[in-house]
Amino acid sequence: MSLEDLYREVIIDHYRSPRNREPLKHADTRAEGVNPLCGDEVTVELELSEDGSIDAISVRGQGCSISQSSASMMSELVKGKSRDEIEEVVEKFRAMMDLDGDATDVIDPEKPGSVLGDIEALYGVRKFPVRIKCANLPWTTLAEALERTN
Amino acid sequence: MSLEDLYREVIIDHYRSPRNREPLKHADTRAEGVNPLCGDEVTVELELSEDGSIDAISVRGQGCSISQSSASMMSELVKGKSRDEIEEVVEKFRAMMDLDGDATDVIDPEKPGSVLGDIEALYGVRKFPVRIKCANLPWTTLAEALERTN
Amino acid sequence: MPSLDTAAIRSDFPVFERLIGGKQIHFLDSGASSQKPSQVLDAMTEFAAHHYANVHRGAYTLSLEATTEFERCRSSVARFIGATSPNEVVLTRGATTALNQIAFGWGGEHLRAGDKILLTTFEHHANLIPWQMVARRTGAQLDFVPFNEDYQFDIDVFEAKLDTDVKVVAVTGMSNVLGTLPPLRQIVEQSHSVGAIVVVDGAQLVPHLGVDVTDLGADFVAVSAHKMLGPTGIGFLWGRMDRLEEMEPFEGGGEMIADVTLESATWAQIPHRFEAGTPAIIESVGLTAAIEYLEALGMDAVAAHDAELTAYALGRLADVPDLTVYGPSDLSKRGGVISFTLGDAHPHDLATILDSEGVSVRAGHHCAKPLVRALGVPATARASFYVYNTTDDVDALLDGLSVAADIFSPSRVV
Amino acid sequence: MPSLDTAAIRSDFPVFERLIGGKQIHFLDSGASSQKPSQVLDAMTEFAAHHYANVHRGAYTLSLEATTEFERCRSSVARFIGATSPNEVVLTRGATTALNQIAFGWGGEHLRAGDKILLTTFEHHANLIPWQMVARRTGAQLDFVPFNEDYQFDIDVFEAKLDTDVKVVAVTGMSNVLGTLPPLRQIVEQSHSVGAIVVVDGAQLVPHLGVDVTDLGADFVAVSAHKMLGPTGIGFLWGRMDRLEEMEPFEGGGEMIADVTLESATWAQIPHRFEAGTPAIIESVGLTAAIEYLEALGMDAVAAHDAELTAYALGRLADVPDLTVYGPSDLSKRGGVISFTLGDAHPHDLATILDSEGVSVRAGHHCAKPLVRALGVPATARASFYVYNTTDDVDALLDGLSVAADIFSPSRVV
Ligand SMILES: Cc1ncc(COP(=O)(O)O)c(C=O)c1O
Ligand SMILES: Cc1ncc(COP(=O)(O)O)c(C=O)c1O
Repeated sequence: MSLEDLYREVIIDHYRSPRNREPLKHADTRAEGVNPLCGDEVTVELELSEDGSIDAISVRGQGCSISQSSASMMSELVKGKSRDEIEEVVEKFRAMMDLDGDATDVIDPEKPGSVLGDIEALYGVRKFPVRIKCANLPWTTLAEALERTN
Repeated sequence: MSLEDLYREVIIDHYRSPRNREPLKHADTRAEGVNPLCGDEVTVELELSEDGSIDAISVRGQGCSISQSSASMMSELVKGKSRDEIEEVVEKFRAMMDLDGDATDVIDPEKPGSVLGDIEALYGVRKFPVRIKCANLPWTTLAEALERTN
Repeated sequence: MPSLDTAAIRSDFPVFERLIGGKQIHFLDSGASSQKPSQVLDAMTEFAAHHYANVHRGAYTLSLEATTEFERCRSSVARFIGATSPNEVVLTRGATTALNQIAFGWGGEHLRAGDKILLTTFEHHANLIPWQMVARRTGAQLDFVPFNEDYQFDIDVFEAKLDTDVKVVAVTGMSNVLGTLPPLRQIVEQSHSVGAIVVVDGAQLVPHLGVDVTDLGADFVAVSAHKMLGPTGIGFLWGRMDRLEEMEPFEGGGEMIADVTLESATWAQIPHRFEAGTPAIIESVGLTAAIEYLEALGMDAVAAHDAELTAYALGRLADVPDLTVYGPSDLSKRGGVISFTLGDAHPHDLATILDSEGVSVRAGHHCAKPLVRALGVPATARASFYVYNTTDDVDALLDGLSVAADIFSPSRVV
Repeated sequence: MPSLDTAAIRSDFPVFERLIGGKQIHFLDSGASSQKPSQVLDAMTEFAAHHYANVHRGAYTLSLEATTEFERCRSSVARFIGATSPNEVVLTRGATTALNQIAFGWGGEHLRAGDKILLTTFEHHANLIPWQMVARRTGAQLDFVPFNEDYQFDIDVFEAKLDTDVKVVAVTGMSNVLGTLPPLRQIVEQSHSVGAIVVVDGAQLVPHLGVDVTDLGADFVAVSAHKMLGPTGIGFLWGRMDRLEEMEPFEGGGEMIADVTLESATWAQIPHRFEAGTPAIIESVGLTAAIEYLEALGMDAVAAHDAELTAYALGRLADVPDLTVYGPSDLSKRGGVISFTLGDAHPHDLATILDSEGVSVRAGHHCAKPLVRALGVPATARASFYVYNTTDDVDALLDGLSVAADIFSPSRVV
């Protein structure tokens, strides 16, 4: 299965059936992100444990399949992770979407999904640079939510 | 003598020694003209007789040799003339400066000065279209002064 | 018989020589900005290469040539829109600046608390935000005419809202989202009967259907060159002379003054008082060439061509399952702009998928957020036509939409 | 050794291929606007022909290419002027619009009755009239620093007038009439010490001497592209980020909003909130090319070349009987602009006579009426230099002046 096909199926699935959408009752932190160029919106809410790991996450928003599936897949990826693990994932995602770098340093195109799971489907977005901001939106919003706890 | 030489001598003469510059004590009408593009200024004052002919004229102003000599030469040309005669002169001058027309219908390049006198020196200005407005400024100001008496 | 010889026209537009990803370009975004024919590009280059200098005040040959060309643009615009004099034409940066000049320069001077500014709910931000700013400054109130159930200008609401408190009616000549053509003539007549001035946002109207401003009888019209085959960086404002006389300059600077002391200044004659600073000189040559190009085609033929393509496209789109078109079904009430959504596919995704099929459409709120919100969607995709488009482009759009439909088909859900 | 290889440079400028009336063009009016190298024209044409679309919001290839080029212009400007971030660069229609944006958008918001705006008596109308308008609106007072007996910025008067009522010091970086270079660094330092912001009109300074805005420490700088080898229709405003944050948008429209309802709007991030409407897209490509051209020459070399020609010209002009030069005699205090009069010959006559000898100079008040009035003349003639000028051009000027001197010589009086 080519990465492009993966892109299509996984993305549409997360777009249609976004995970972790339920608002949190006792969120410790939250942030809202908007992509002013296309109007896409993402809200991230987090419940954190003492040590800073993510106990629960809610992502909601509206926008294209790229931003909304990215939000959904991100929520699955970071839930339950420690602060260090999150930082590692964030860095890998950033590297994967960085057109100045070579994503194959991070992920293995031969074994799609082996490093970051579903969200590697967004690798295909590199072919549409104008949409990279969409893929990144939930991640920058997550970063902002985490920053607010510092 | 070529028209261009005529242009130079007569124009510089009227520029340096403008005629009819004394303000009129009992002007019946006056008008001020400005060329907004270059800032040249001309003031025209007239004393008129009952029948509308020009008994006395004063032209003053500041600006380039074209506008100021045109004013001086115009003042000599119209002084003492009847309303009809002025109209004729104005029309001939207009035709001489009209780039869409052929000035030789009006004046005779073989006999410079034979139709409008000194002011035919301004014929040379046709070669510098941007300066035609300068030559015309005193004339449009005269027209305005006359209009105010109607 | 087709209205335009599109094969000949397309050969004038170098962009169509290009392939992107091996595919021909099906450019369906002229509503945002049009492509440029080589006649326009060549005229600008030749002028800039051999006849360029700053305009006005220059007593030398190049400066005279440049001034002559610049003023020829003004005359060309006047002829193109049927103005009674070139002096009624103010050359601006574009439609946005023209509308700001009108809103601040006329509205800012003449509106008072209690006055009303009547707009539509489907204005482009360029004909909305300046009025919001001016309303805030003057205390005037905004009010809005909505579209009716067929996405047409709701004339009944307009008549109900029009009273003597209304001092300005500012309305688009053609909606850049719905394609709607408000009944301008009637709007002008009724507005004038209550003493309101009429400002027409002609950014879409004039490139596609032309205008005769004298015949229309409006007070102000704003237009951009870049949507009518011309360059960016230039547009124009037409105003009836008596309204221009009531307008204050929006910007101060060179070329717009009669006299200046350290403390104060008096304004130059109209239109120069509204053109502070060095204008878009090279661009004026391009605008003249664009106007001459459109005049050679004939604006009736341009409008007919748009209408033919629109009818063809709407016919084909009607057969696409789950596709919704937002705009008048009455073809006589709309121009060549088609907004649509396809099922639950987000318009940005549609645009990306269509792009990979060579089809350029715009997706988003099209600088008309209140309208798109009123449509109840986060965004629409929009295809818009111009002189170089053909039914081939529409067919490519339909092919692209079927790729998108396939990707977003429910059966693909894992 | 000359600073620039003018022969190579001149071959880049197609205008110099041309003869007017059989004569070579000696273009000495770059102070009004510069000529354009083919690098700039070619970049614009190639872009407009094959990569054009409206910027932002477009999800298709052409639109992405256009947006990338447009933003590359912003980065190029930032690099050229030493801005800390491209976000500090607002692309405008030109210096005039930039100065109006600053005067209305910052001054209109922050000035109060009793505040003072300190200008010089030798500002271009573009840096005078907007402040007059804003003073009228806000009740702030204008005050002026004159030039001293050597036509330099009178620093003593400046220091005497600078007090804590002064909220804005707006000063030209280089006078377009006198060539005067005010001591910007000192002005910035002293103005900041009383809490005033400093607005630099960089229209002449930046094309000829360059600038490092971060190093200079001013608050705002305004520049036009057309005076620095670039196209008309574009220029830029640089502002320090904290000042830009204090500035309100001058125009409303598309692309400058975050959210819009029918009643109100919130602004997009800086710099986009200051760029309403479709920007000068094709022109942005030309500005980038112009910057790259100047960078390849090196701004130090450009400035040195101007200085060499100015010294040469002033030397030769000193020998012309009845000729008066208006501008600093201290060469380190002036740029490559020389204003002069010749006896009682009116400057417009000089310009016409010089033009027939192939020499292009400007004559008039140079959009600085209060200054020219203070000089006690109705107008001046002005020669100004740029990268393509040579001592040949200066020699042609001198030859032309001797023709003029002959025509206006007292002996010719009948
Ligand atoms: C209806 C309408 N009005 C105004 C504008 C603004 O035009 P510009 O961005 O060229 O200033 C546009 C173009 O986007 C438009 O479609
Ligand atoms: C010193 C100075 N400031 C401002 C301007 C205005 O620039 P522009 O006309 O390009 O807006 C000019 C150019 O004429 C100038 O020389």
